[in-house]
Amino acid sequence: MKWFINIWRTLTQPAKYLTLGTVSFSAFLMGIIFWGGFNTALEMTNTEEFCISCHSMESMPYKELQETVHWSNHSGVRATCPDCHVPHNWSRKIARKIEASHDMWGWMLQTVNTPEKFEDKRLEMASREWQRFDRDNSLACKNCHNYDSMKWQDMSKLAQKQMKRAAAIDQSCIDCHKGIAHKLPDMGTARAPELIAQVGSGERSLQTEKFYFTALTKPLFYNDHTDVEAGTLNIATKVKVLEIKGNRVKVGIDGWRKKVGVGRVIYYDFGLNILSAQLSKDAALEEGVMQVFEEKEDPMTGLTWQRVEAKIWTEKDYLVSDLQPLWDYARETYSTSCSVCHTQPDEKHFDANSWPGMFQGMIAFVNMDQDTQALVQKYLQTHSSTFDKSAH
Amino acid sequence: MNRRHFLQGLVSTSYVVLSGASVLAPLNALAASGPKSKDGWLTTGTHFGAFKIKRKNGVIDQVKPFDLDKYPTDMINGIKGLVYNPSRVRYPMVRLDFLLNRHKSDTTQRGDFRFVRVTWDKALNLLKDSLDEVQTKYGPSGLHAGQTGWRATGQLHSSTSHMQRAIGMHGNFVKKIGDYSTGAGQTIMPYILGSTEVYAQGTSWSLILEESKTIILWSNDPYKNLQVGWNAETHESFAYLAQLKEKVKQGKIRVISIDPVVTKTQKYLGCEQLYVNPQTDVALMLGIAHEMVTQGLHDKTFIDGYSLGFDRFLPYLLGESDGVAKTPEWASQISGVTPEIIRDLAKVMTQGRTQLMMGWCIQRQQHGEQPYWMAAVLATMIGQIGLPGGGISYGHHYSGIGVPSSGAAAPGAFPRNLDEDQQPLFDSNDFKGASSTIPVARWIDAIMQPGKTIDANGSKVTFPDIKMMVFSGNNPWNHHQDRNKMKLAFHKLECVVTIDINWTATCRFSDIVLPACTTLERNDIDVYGSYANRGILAMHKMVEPLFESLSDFEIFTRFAAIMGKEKEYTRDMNELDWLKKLYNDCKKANAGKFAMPDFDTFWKDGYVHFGEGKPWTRHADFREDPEINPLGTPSGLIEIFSRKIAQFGYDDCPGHPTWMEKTERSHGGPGSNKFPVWMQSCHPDKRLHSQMCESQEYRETYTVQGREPVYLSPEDAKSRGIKDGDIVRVFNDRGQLLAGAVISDSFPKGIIRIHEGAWYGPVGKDGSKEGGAEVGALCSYGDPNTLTQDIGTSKLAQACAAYTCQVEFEKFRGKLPQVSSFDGPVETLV
Amino acid sequence: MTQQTSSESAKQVKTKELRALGFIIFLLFPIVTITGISAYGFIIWMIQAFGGVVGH
Amino acid sequence: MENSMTKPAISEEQMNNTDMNKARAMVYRLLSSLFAKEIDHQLLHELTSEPAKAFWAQLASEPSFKRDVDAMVSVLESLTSDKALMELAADYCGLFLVGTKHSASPYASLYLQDISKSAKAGDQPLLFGEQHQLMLQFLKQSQLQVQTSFPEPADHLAVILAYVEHLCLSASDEEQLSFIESYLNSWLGKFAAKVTQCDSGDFYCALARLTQSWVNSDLTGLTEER
Repeated sequence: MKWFINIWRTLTQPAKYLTLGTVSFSAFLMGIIFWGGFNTALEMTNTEEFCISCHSMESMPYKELQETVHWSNHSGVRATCPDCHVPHNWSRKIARKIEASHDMWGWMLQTVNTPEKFEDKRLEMASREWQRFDRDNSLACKNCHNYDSMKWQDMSKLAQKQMKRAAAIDQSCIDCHKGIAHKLPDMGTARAPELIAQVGSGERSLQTEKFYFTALTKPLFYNDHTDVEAGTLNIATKVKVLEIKGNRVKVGIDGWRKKVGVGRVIYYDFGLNILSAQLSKDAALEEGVMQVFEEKEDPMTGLTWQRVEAKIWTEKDYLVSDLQPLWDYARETYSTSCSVCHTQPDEKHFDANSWPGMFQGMIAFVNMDQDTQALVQKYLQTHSSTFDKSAH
Repeated sequence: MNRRHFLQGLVSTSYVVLSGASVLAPLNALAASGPKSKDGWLTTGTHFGAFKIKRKNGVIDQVKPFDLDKYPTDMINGIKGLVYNPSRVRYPMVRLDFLLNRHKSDTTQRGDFRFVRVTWDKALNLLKDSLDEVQTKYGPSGLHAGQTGWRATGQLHSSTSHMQRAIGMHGNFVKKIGDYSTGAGQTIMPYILGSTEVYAQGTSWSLILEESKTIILWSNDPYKNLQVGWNAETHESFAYLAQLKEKVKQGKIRVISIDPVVTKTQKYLGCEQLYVNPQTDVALMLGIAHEMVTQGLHDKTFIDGYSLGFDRFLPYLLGESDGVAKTPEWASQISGVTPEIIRDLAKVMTQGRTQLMMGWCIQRQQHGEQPYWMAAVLATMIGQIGLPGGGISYGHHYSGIGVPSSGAAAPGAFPRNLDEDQQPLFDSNDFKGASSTIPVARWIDAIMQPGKTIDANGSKVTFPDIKMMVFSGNNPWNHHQDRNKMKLAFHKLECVVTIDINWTATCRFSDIVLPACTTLERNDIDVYGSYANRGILAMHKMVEPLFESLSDFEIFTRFAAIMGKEKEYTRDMNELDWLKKLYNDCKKANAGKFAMPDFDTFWKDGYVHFGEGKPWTRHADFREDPEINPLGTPSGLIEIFSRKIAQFGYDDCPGHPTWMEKTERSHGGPGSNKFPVWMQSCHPDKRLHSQMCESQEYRETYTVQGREPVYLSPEDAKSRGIKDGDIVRVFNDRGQLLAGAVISDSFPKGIIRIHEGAWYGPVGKDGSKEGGAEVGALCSYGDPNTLTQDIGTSKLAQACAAYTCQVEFEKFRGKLPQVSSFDGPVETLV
Repeated sequence: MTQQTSSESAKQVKTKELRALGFIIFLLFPIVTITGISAYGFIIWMIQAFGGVVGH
Repeated sequence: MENSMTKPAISEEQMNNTDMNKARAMVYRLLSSLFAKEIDHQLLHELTSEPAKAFWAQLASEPSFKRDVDAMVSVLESLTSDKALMELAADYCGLFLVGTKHSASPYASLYLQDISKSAKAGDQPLLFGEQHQLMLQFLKQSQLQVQTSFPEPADHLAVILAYVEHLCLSASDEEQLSFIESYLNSWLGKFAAKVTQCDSGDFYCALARLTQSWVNSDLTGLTEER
């Protein structure tokens, strides 16, 4: 303690013998040396060698990177670990360095030193990085990739469409390009990933009294809080938003239904088996859910149909304002998946009520998840000879 | 002048043979053209089965079944013959007259004229010039490249996809709808049960074996037809057939084969046969239905809850509408089945769980839609649709339907269509008022009567004026009907191009023939286990393509290069890139559900196994809740009476199943006085359609004096003085053929069978002349489609009706012509 | 601390001052700046972790 | 084939054996190239050039060759138009490039398989069979292989003739004799008969007969030398 007081006393008095020159010059000199040393040390931790000095980093993510376009490509530009994982902006870089203490902690406790442990943690580690990319709008990617300097005409037509839409809102790259540098973790049963990637996961803000279209098959609920399901809302169905509460919306679905059994299946229009929604038995009978209007007999089947309007709740997500991207995705999928064994029939070859029979008969041959299957069938029905009378 | 002096004189002429280096070259270290020397067992797959093959210094040596295939077919012995048979197309060939005169060549000599070898570059430019000419002169309606066939297995090298993508990059063309196997069935069934049914996965065999008390095999021979499959076949259904055989022996399950002929399945199972007159099955079914109604055996609750229109079918059944009650007595006169048996059948079918299994032959006849429709009505009246081991199936004899599928995703394929942003060179879509898509079996009618309008499936089809055809991976001169009518049509075509492995009859009737290589000469990837989707198979290249044959991928990459669209065609990827893409896309689609190793490990192991699937019952979800799981019919229910079909107003396809007389029918039917015998040309036992007929040694195991066997009854043989092994001339007013007589008591009087797929080998009218362009030429080998009728099943499906065919036959006298099917173009020794 | 004990010689004071200078140059100031920067980094990190998405 | 040649006077001793073998090799090479592919403009021009005419004349001076050589030369001279050339190419293609029963496929394996197997009517063994393997061994011993631009099995007549040409310049008389006897002359007769039966033109049957008579005369020549 005495030694400290001694130092303190010396510091707080003007120097007796050391000239102002030596003190300031040596301080200045040491400042430079310190700052140089500090930054070199800092930069040393920003090198690939440092990152892969840990075995777990070298054996997996580094090897996976070598398979990707960031490792070797026709222009010979290689991205190493720091390029993406260490922010270039100084203050963020320091923050990241402190955050790295968590990595040191993991290294000490050997949380991911074996492949099995790494795999278990892969989704968690990846999600943390994705969150960081979301937070700074994929700044790491935009250091090298820039929307303004992209040559649209070099891209495929599909890519052009999506990229221009992304460029318009300066979208964060990681929204779609997950798994571009390292193996994409197994995200469990993510539903129709390509469909969502192309069509998006729905409008950010919904307005009441406006019409939207479902981008996925969605569950229906009795009210804005219960988890008891009251049926399903089919993909590509037109709904009108009536009320918004929390992350649920009350929607109006109008259509027709067959007077068969409980009549809980709502179709797009009279006499057309194009599915809009299917309510559960008791939801269809519940007071105030389903409103019934005029009736008509369908000459093709002899069944009577009723016009109906249903008002019921569903979640806020996966409601889009434009239907065309859904039809584009469906046409593209139909053209590639359904031409493997023979030329796929033209959309106009069958009418709306024949398509389900033909399509169901062929399902065994294609790999389509439930949502894509429902979307392609609805696309074929709504572009069938019932709607498009031009000769083919 | 002695030898020494003579030779010395030759040297003094200082003549040196310069042109064309000697055919020999110094042996360079690496055997450039020879394949890799590693001679281990390598996996590959064909429609006949998945195999393992061993090479011995560059040549395929032994073939053994894939270890997961417990019931390999003996067609495995024909595999080597497929590759090394002498009738391989070795070089690009062009018909000489076409090469000289192009589109003004003398087309009446097609089929027996002279070919000339050309280089690949010359042949492909010739193809492009012909396409240019047709597109400019006639537009897309002049070109038909829509035919498809069974090609070879393999998702990358699917020959028809390659052809249609490349030709599609040049210009649009006429396409087809439907196919020859199930044309009528796949068109009618969506109106009745809401799905094509014929290609849909069926109730799992394990459930049928547990639950069914009676199984009805209606004109169905699974034991014969399951030998081949759409993908690399591993014959898993045979394990279940073996269990069924055991159950039949123990009397636990009663199997009835309703068929005019004793089938291979019936002999294997040792079950009973119910003989029915050919083409009269609908009458028999109506008799059974009538008995059910009069005895009240039908399931009224099921009919009311799950079907529509039974009330509008009853008047016809009971005779109120047309004055003819379809009683068992009425049915017996037509079908030849006694009324007692008909009544007994009505009881048997409605007691205990009954599984109806329909074959495909029965719908490949005139009015072929009716037996499928009436069978669905019978199943509805029995009321067991949707129960395990009950209801009706239309495909348990095809590609392993009934073996539960693993649920894994299968690999995609090389794209058949143009990529989204690509435009063809000739972008016109003006089909000059004609239809751009025609029913597949009406292409010869279209060539003969362009501009004619016919009814088809509720719409009108106007025949395009077709001037050029391109065939790849299919053999219309095998699967189409009425050869002599085809010859007349082919006279009207200006240019015919065929890409094939061997000199099929289609090649011989073409102008340009391009040699493709077999599955064993290229790398590919395929599913094995067909519907069971049991796993993915690496199809290794065993040997380099023989002679100057190329893979279809290579052929059409070069063709695209002529149009300057090579990158567009291949998406800038070679064969290996494509294999990796298809594999990795599939790996991604299966991520999380089925683990798949990386490509190189897969390629070394040879296959990835997905494992078993869960048993499943067809239509179970519909039976459980018809409202939530409606069928694909207009009403969502089973339509016994279809208002939609009734509204079409077709005389040959009314609104409910109907018995209608055929243009030709045996056993007292029309035309049976002049040509009494019915000819059945079903799928062959020792081939896949026409594939493997060229495999020489294997063909020897079943031919009679080198010709296709014709199976006939002892009585018919005796009455015509024919002994077993004689050569027989089978004829009618459409054509004539020679075949080898095989007397078998499986065949009743008045019925003969010649398997389709026998290669057409015409040898002039009196058999004297080689070559066969002559209309009415005798077929020297025995192709049944020389005799069949080229008519549509009805205005609804316009499908193939090969089974409506009456013939007569006699012992062949006179000089026996040589078989000319298997040697490429035979020149007319004029 | 008003006056220096006269007993220390000028040299002692000089060495003391030199030692103090050495101390601050090699020890004190580097540690202070490093902790300062780390604290600054930590604050930024916390702001970002809880402050939600920047500029989205 | 009765040989009309008689023993010469002593003056020919100086002409050593190499000249004779060179001549024989020339003939084998010519025959091989005529069987290897169709006659195109370049080959035609060569075959009708002055040295070639002299060569044909010299060949025709041997009485047993005369008829065939004259027939071939007259056909060569008649090939004035493109169409004629293509007609001859069509003859070649009909004979050698397609199936086997109605044409004369130039593969030893088709004519050499053992009698028992060929008993069944119309039986034809597979291509690339044992004869092909055998020829591959022979070629390997002599450090040779089939040109990649000639993708035919190794038991093709053109390959066998080219190999004999190689033997003329490198192997002893006995070796040549045994090879020609067992791998060429053993099936040349059947092949020539098939060509004569199937050829609708005259050139190739003349060529086949010429080859047959040349090989016979060569064999007798070789046996006399020993």
